[in-house]
Amino acid sequence: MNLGRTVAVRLLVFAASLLVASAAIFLVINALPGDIATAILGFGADPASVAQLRLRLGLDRPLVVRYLSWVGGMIHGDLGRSYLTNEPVSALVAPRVAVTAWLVVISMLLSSLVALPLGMLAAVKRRTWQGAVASAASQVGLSIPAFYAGILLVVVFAVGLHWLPANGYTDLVVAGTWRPAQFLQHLVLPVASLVIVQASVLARYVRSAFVEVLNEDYFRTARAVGWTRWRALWRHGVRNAAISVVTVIGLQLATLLVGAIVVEQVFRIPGLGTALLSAVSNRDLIVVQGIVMVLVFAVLVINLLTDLSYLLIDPRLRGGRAR
Amino acid sequence: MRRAGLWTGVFLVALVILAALVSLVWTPYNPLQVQPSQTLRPAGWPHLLGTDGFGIDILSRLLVGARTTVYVGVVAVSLAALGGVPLGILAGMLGGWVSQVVLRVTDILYAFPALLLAILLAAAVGASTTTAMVAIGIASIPAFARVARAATLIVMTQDYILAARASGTSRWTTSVRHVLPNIAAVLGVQASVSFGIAILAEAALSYLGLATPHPHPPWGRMLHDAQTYIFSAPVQALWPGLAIALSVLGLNLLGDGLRDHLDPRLREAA
Amino acid sequence: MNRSGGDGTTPLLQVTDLRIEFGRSRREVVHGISFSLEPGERLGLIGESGSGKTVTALAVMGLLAENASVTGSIRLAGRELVGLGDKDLAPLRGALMSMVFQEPMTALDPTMPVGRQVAEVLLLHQHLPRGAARGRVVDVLGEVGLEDPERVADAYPHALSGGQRQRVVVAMALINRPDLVICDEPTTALDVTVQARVLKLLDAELDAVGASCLFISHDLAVVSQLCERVLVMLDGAIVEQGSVAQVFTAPTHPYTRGLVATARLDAVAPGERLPTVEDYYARQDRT
Amino acid sequence: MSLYEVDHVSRRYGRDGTAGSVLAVDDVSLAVEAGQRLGIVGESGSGKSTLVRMMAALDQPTSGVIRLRDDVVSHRRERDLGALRSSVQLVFQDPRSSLDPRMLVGTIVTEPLRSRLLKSSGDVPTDHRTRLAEVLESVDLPLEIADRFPHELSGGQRQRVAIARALAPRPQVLIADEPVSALDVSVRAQVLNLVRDLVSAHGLTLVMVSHDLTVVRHVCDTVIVMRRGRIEERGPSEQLYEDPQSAYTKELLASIPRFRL
Repeated sequence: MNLGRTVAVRLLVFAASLLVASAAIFLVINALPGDIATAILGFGADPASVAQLRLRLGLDRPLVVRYLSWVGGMIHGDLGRSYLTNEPVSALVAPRVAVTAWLVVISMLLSSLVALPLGMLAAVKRRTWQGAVASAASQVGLSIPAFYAGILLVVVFAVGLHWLPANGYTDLVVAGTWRPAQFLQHLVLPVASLVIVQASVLARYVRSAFVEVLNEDYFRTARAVGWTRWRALWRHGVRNAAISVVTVIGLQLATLLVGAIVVEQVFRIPGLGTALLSAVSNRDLIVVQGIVMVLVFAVLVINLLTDLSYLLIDPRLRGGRAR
Repeated sequence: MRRAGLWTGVFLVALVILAALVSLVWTPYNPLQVQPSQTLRPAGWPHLLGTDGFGIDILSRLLVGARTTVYVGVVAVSLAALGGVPLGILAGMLGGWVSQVVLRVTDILYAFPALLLAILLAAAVGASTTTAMVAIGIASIPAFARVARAATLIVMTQDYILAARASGTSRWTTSVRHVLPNIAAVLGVQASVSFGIAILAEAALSYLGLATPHPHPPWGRMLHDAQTYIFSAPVQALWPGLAIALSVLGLNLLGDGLRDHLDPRLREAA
Repeated sequence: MNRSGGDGTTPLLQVTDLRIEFGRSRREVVHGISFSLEPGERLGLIGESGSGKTVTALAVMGLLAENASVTGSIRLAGRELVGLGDKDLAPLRGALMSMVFQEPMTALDPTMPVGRQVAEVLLLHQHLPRGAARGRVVDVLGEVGLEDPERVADAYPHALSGGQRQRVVVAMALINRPDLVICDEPTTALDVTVQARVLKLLDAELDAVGASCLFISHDLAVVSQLCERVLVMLDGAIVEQGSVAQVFTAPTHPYTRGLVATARLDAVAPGERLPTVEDYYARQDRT
Repeated sequence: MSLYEVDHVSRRYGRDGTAGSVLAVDDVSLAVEAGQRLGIVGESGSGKSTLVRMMAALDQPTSGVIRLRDDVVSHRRERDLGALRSSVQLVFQDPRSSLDPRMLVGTIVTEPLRSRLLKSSGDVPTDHRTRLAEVLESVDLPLEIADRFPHELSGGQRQRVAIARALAPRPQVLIADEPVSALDVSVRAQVLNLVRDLVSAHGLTLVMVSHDLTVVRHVCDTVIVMRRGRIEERGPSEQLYEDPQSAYTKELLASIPRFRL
């Protein structure tokens, strides 16, 4: 099982998972009871126009054919056309991907930067009051819903102190000019509300990963040969703990994406979440299908990357003998 | 210090359940009765926590809101446990390709957090508390499956499993008499953590209006309504969010407390 | 003969009334023990699990968990260790005193080649240019009996056998020529043929470095091969001490007599009932 | 016709030829007579545990056949192993792992008696209470111990509970896989004496695996020395101990630390 083969297998599994996920999404939207055309036109609509709409949207074709054409289209970026505006879904989705991507990536980086030291502190000093405070803080952060944190931040910083706008979003580049100030101003509160939750979740995993490392024999050996507790942690602890922390970062991304969808509503940010929710209320199911597919695709890509990074960090896997 | 965490957890969870039960028989005011003349009154007397935009007593709405929280949490977690645990035990005991299939399926399911699943269901069959519960339940199956599988794998390495087989105990009896009791504590930890996640998901769904048509609006919906008066009466937006956070905190502390009583070997599976 | 410069009268290690308690419940595990170790001398510490022998060793190295409280005195080469912080103890560990642990399979960092882990110990205590360390490491790996030390240096721990890993740990413990080497059941986890070879290696290397040794084991025969003097520990206290010859041929304390009887199976005719510790020493709690 | 026959048995882990594949047992043949006390000695990786687990049908050989009283037991479905399960019982190495921590000692010891497979095939005692009392008494344990959990007992007591469980269904063959190596030195002799007394009292056939030649010498009448999956030497234990033939056995004996006074 050399490295090449392991990577090939992981890619195969990724492709298969993507296919299964797309089938699941398609089936939930199209196979469940309730006819899409009548739903769009409203239940009172006369059967003739309903039938005519079904024809236009191609809903009369068998399920499998429609699924295959959807997947076929997706492979070269065509997510189909909106039932309402007939606008290509990918055109509608593309600009919003960047918005949500900014929110998620910055939040992920910040929560990792906050969680690593917090988690390490909580682990190394677990028997002292600092350790207790650190783990209590992450415990509380874990329990607050992201949108509630958002609202609280708005009440304090926007309504109360007027430091930051309560909602809205400005692109980094608007008509060619760079607008970093406004761009960041609008992102501070949304990112903060996501980071409070994500950093706490991550800190708990970092803490347990480091507590596990602290109890390992090789950590005791490191101290026995002359490293102090903190130096031993940096030289031997971080790489070993990274193995379990990396998987968590992958898993957390799915929840972070979801958090972003909700936070977008609190701050009225025109991201994928907003587009998805309006598509749901307009019952523009092809758009719903497309956006959910994009989100799931993002998560599966990240899981693939975390799996592969596993190989880089843990030599035991590289040696061919998978753990 | 650990003990304190466990008991705070138990206290908070008991408080939420008590609120749900009390609201079945009594609430300070009628939680459905709109009083246009009494809108946005501050906390104090007679409305302990004040009134919301519709003039309804906030405390009463919180009490009945607890009902949905407990109801959705219990149903979703039971659905997830019923779906995930047998799968996890099967994967842990049979190993080989069964184990790999279960792992792959849970990986894919992990890409569908509760909210995404609920959005899909809402789009397909319309939003309701039932679709929310089903979505949260299905989305929590992988967590139970993974924990049950990890704990079962550890139990399967113990010699008492081999000893059972050597004394003629069938595989089915072994799973019920030996595996389940030994992983029960780990599942207990997962249940409380999943309950907390379910509450957060339900709150998000009702905040987004994807789970409301329940007679009494859940806490998430209250938070959504409160947001429209954020500038005029910001304080009343605190209470529903606080109720959500405290119940989730209670469940997480309960989970942590239980995890510390676990047999050290099983602790890393939790 | 060795660098500690002791004039033969002051002991290298002097432990006086050492008392160790754990956690808030103040559970006392070692009840005021005293012993000393001359430079170059080898002292055996025997007892069963729970007797406090490993805890005593970890106390000398200052590697006990934070919730342990240590009272009494531990003087190494004239310096008091009890009460020293991690920062002051760290420079002594791996240079003045070092330790070999029981379980070789988990003693090394799985994500780092073994050569680098040995080099670390060298560079931590001696200022050597990076290049020179590699040569020194390969030499030491050769000295501890590893064939093809170049390949072993580049290998990750999971690619080595238990015996090979324990030799790497011995190399790490001896590379800075410490005055005191503490061995906690160093060969218990090894097969009997590998154990014999590693014990021979330890014996030779301890002489070469001129280090004194605190050797912990439950196996009296192993202790008799490596040590001159021996302490017998039972439930956190020293019940007997003396020269190996005297303690193993004419033990005074009933518990020691029981241990010696069970250890000398060769003195029992085959098929006959085996002697047990109970025949000599009735333990109250655990039968 | 011997009680147990192991006929050219091999066991390979991992597919042949691939990197990780290991030949744990390599073409081993042996026979065990009724009432014999066979010791199997070898270092880790010698295949001794794998061999006895295959004899107890807890693992399947890659090739070769194992028969108990002329009835093939290798590659049989669990349902057809009633005869083997009722007449062959095991004692494992570490009592902390071989007793279910969530079960009372009484339930643990009587578990074999509740097995449908054993009830349908052997003359398994039906009155569990009296049988429980009998076997606990035969391993010098008080009856009250039946209502306690394993973690409340000492290492020695737990291993005696494991032995009681093995005796409960009145087996003919007792397989002990390193029965004392996880115990404290002071308790080892006690358990070894117990095993020896029980085997002779009930006329059992014993197959004992150990890495310690001196332990085997005192309990077993014949010895097999194994190395890397193959039998290096076999013979009466006294003769093998006094006058070993193979170089490996000699090295094993020489490696046993002797007192140097």
